[in-house]
Amino acid sequence: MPRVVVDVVLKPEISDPQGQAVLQALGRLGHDGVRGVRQGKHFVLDVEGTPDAAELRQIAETLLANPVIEDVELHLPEG
Amino acid sequence: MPRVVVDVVLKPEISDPQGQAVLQALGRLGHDGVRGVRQGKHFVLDVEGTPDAAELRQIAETLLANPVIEDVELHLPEG
Amino acid sequence: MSTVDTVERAAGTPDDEQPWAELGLKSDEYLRIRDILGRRPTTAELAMYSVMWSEHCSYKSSKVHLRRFGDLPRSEALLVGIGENAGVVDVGDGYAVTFKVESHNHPSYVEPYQGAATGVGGIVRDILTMGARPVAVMDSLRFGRADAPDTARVLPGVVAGVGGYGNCLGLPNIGGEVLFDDCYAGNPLVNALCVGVMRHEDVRLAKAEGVGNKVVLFGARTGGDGIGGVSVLASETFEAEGPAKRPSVQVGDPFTEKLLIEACLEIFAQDLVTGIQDLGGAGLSCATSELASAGTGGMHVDLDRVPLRDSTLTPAEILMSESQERMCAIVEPGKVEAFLAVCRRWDVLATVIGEVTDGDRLTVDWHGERIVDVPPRTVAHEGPVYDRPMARPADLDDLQADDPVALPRPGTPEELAAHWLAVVASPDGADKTWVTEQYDRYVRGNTVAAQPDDAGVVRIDEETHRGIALALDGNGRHARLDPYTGAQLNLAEAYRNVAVSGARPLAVTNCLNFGSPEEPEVMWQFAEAVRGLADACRDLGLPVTGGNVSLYNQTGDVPINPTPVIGVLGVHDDVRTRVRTGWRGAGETVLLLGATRAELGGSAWAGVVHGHLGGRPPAVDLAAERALAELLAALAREGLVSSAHDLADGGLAQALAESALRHGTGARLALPDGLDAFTALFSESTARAVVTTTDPEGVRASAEWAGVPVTELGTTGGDVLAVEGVADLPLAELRAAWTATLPALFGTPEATVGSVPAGTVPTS
Amino acid sequence: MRIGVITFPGSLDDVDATRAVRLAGAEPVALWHAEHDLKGVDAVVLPGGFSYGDYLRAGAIAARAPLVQDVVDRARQGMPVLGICNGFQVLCESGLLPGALTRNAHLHFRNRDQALRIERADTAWTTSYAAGQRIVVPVKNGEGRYVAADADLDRLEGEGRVAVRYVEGNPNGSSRDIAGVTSADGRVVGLMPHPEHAVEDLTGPSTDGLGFFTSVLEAVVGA
Ligand SMILES: Nc1ncnc2c1ncn2[C@@H]1O[C@H](COP(=O)(O)OP(=O)(O)O)[C@@H](O)[C@H]1O
Ligand SMILES: [Mg+2]
Repeated sequence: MPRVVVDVVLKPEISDPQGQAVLQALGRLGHDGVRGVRQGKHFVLDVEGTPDAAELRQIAETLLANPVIEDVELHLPEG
Repeated sequence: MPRVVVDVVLKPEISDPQGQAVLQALGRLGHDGVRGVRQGKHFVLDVEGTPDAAELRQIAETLLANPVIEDVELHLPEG
Repeated sequence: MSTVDTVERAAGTPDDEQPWAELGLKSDEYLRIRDILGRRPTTAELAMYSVMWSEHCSYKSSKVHLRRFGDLPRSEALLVGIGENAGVVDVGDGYAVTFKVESHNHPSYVEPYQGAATGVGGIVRDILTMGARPVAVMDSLRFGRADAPDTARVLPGVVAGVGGYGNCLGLPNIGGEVLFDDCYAGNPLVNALCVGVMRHEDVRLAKAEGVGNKVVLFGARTGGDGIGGVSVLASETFEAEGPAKRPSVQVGDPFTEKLLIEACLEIFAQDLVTGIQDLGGAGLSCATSELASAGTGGMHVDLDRVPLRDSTLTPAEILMSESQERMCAIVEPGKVEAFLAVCRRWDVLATVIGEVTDGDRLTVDWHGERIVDVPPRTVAHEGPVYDRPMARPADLDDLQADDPVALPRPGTPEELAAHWLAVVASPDGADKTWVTEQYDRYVRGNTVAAQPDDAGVVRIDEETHRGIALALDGNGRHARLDPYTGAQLNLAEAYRNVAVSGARPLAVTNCLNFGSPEEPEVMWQFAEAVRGLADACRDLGLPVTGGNVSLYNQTGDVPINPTPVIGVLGVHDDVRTRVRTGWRGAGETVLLLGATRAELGGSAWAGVVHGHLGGRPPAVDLAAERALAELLAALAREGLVSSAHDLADGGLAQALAESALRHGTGARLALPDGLDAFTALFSESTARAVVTTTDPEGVRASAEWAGVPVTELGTTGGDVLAVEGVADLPLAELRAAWTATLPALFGTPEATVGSVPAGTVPTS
Repeated sequence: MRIGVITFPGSLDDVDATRAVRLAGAEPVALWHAEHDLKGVDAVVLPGGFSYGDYLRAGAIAARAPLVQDVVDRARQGMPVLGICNGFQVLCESGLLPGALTRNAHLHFRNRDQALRIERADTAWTTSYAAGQRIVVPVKNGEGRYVAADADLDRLEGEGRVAVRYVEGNPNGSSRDIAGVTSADGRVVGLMPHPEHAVEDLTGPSTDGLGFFTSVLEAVVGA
């Protein structure tokens, strides 16, 4: 079945306490090369038939993400 | 600064109530084409200099994911 | 290279157009600013004045009325009164308690989870600022119709947000309210209360004193939160690329706030600050101008030292940012190092951004250029004050004339029982476990009573067993019918709730939720409510220690019902003598304290059964409330009662059901003589409570001495709530009706899987 | 007898755990996550709360704290360790206990008085109880659903490592109603419910929780 991946990320202007906490933990563990961390959600959808891009975009933007604070990236299967 | 993306997904044998919740909500909204949903985490790391693949793999596998229940996918920048 | 609007530039360009109207200022307000400064304000100054002179920060419409609270006779218990972040009362043994309730209504409508969460965060910082350790929170919530689709969006998010933030801070939630009414559709109310405890000598004030003392900003980095409205100032810098988008909602970080609490308490313990202020509405503008204004001298801030989350912020935006989890302290130079060390230990970012100066100006520089130079009092404390026109609502006579006596009443026992179940199972009357089980009520190990008890009770000393009790009440239906009486009824209810626990009521806080003050009818409602509350506080001998005003709560031009939410704080000298709600043992005598009259205006019965709101609210009898409270305290002290529950919404019907369901103990009862069963069950006469006792003669003797009427209703026991001539309700049936309502509306937790859209479920 | 209670940034129930230790008759010792200093304690409690805000995963960041490494080393030598709620999550993340704790099946935080069955009355933390005893203590968590691969669960059951089980309702969807597990040697116990909130009549639903803290007194003396 075709797989559609949707990544939901906080809008850049929204603060991300989770990402901050991970960043600081990395620093304490000596991984100084990492300078920024943002944490989002990763959805994997199994879709029957040919995925309908418009429908999936709507799903992603209205249901998977909270449009007030989050943006989405939709990855449709190639081809 | 180079960006490294790490996706953390639940192992297939671990149940995913968040994904289930999304799937059922989709069904109620009439999006019948979606047959399965799994929810994971999506990390975007800003890394200074050339990312060290081994170090990043270790970060991903030991800190960003809990290997008891989760798998990781590491996406290094191309090039 | 950006050019910023400096004081110098402003002086040289008096005719530059400024977007004062877009910032919400009236033309005379703008002219007054020019007058104060003797020139046009800089962009940064304009931003400061506009936000500090907003209704939210300046109380410009409410101030003339709130004075009534300040005019109340001085209470001996009051250590710090209105005007500070929160009032402080003496609760004995050298302990002081500070408590306050605040609204976060509009943000909770836009983004329910974050709006409610940051509402809790804000009120906790107010309490912390006074020098106290926050020890508990409460939440008073109102939503549109329970079955409205938008309620299904707003309520779960608000509840999760209140819980998410409070739970993560480690503050037990000890009570609150959840009520529904069409008038709150599009305008939910989220009022959060926090209470804190300290020793008398630990009280801190928001004052900048001591020339040369440092101004330290600590906590989260500053981002563009909550400054969407000032985008009109984006033209401030004349850079090629446009400004970044600003978030329209604030995101809370309870973890940072928890660290802030621990760091502050350590800083207080080491005596490292001379003044402290939280950053809430209007952010740094508010904190710096208030600190300077309350102090003796001036203050200087180098704004480029503020740690930013978003490097594109302009100086005006930094001044107005409402980023959460930040505080501002005044620290003697010799103590700065120790202050910063405590912050480091708790991973709290802290930065010296300025100092207290002599003179009387607040000055702010941006990369060496002066962008603000103002007298701080004119920003913080001398804003505009309006005595707005008032008019009694045109529909009030008709509304009051529409008495519920005209409504069809249940005639048969079957109808009475059906109405009883309907009231108990209505969204307002139903079991609130769906909500309260999302809140931690145990953390810190001092919670003596929490939901569903009438009052939250917290032990504050493990050795002396001293404790406090708190209740929050805000019936908007009664206030709609008569705001003066309604506010008094809310006070009376909160007072009674505290009293049934056996506590001695001591002080009052309030959150006044109303529509637009520019509507004369709303302004009248507001003034009446304040007058009613002040008069009742005078009668009961209670000080108002502080509060909050939330105006413009309306959808289109329809205001919400006036909703004064009143909080009462009481003291337990020995919290082990507290009285609990609910019947536990069989064979106890059930007594009704107080007198019942036919009073059904604004009642739950009229609302639930007939969708009716009209008539006059129940009469207020503060002398009777006082007598009842004194009696309840005496009964608790002497250990004469084993349970007590006050009567309010839903009258005796609701109180009996809740008492029986609390521990699954039924009773065999007869209604009082001389009243028809309908009135006895559903009237909402005030100053009443139901108690159980194994010593009815002892209770009668005390009640007689206190002048409180007593009616014996019957005896506890069994698994049926039996009322002679009405019904034998099996508790199982009653419980099923009472507990099913909220899960049916919002999903049983198990079935919630599938009903909560993912975007609304926060990941942490 | 000295029992350490670790405070991490975001620990909340450390005050409660400290009180429980005291009421059980031991001396509570405050331990700080960032120091390699166990202060000579005989046993350690990792309390509940939201260490590091429960960001990333509950307990994940705290499990990397300097002091936790010391606790892991000492536990492997037999020092009794109790992890409550967030402390349990830390112990799983640190590898001292098997399995993982994940988002509740119903996706809500849930606080209620919960009935439990003591399955193992012979661990360092449960000897004050009888095997099979029913107790009631508060449970409160948003990420308390115990999970592990089925084969691992079978093995844990086979080895008798389920220490405490939910009865009369499972509050969070934990696999096989598991509320708490123990290390193979019975010295390390982790559980989601909060025995430290049930140690006084005045404030708890019962005093059933005190047994965890009295048990360890015998365990240390007997060791
Ligand atoms: N309804 C009210 N009753 C009594 N005091 C009030 C009321 N509303 C506001 N206040 C008082 O006015 C002062 C300013 O309130 P506010 O600006 O909300 O404080 P803060 O910014 O610290 O939250 C406080 O002392 C507050 O207690
Ligand atoms: Mg304040």
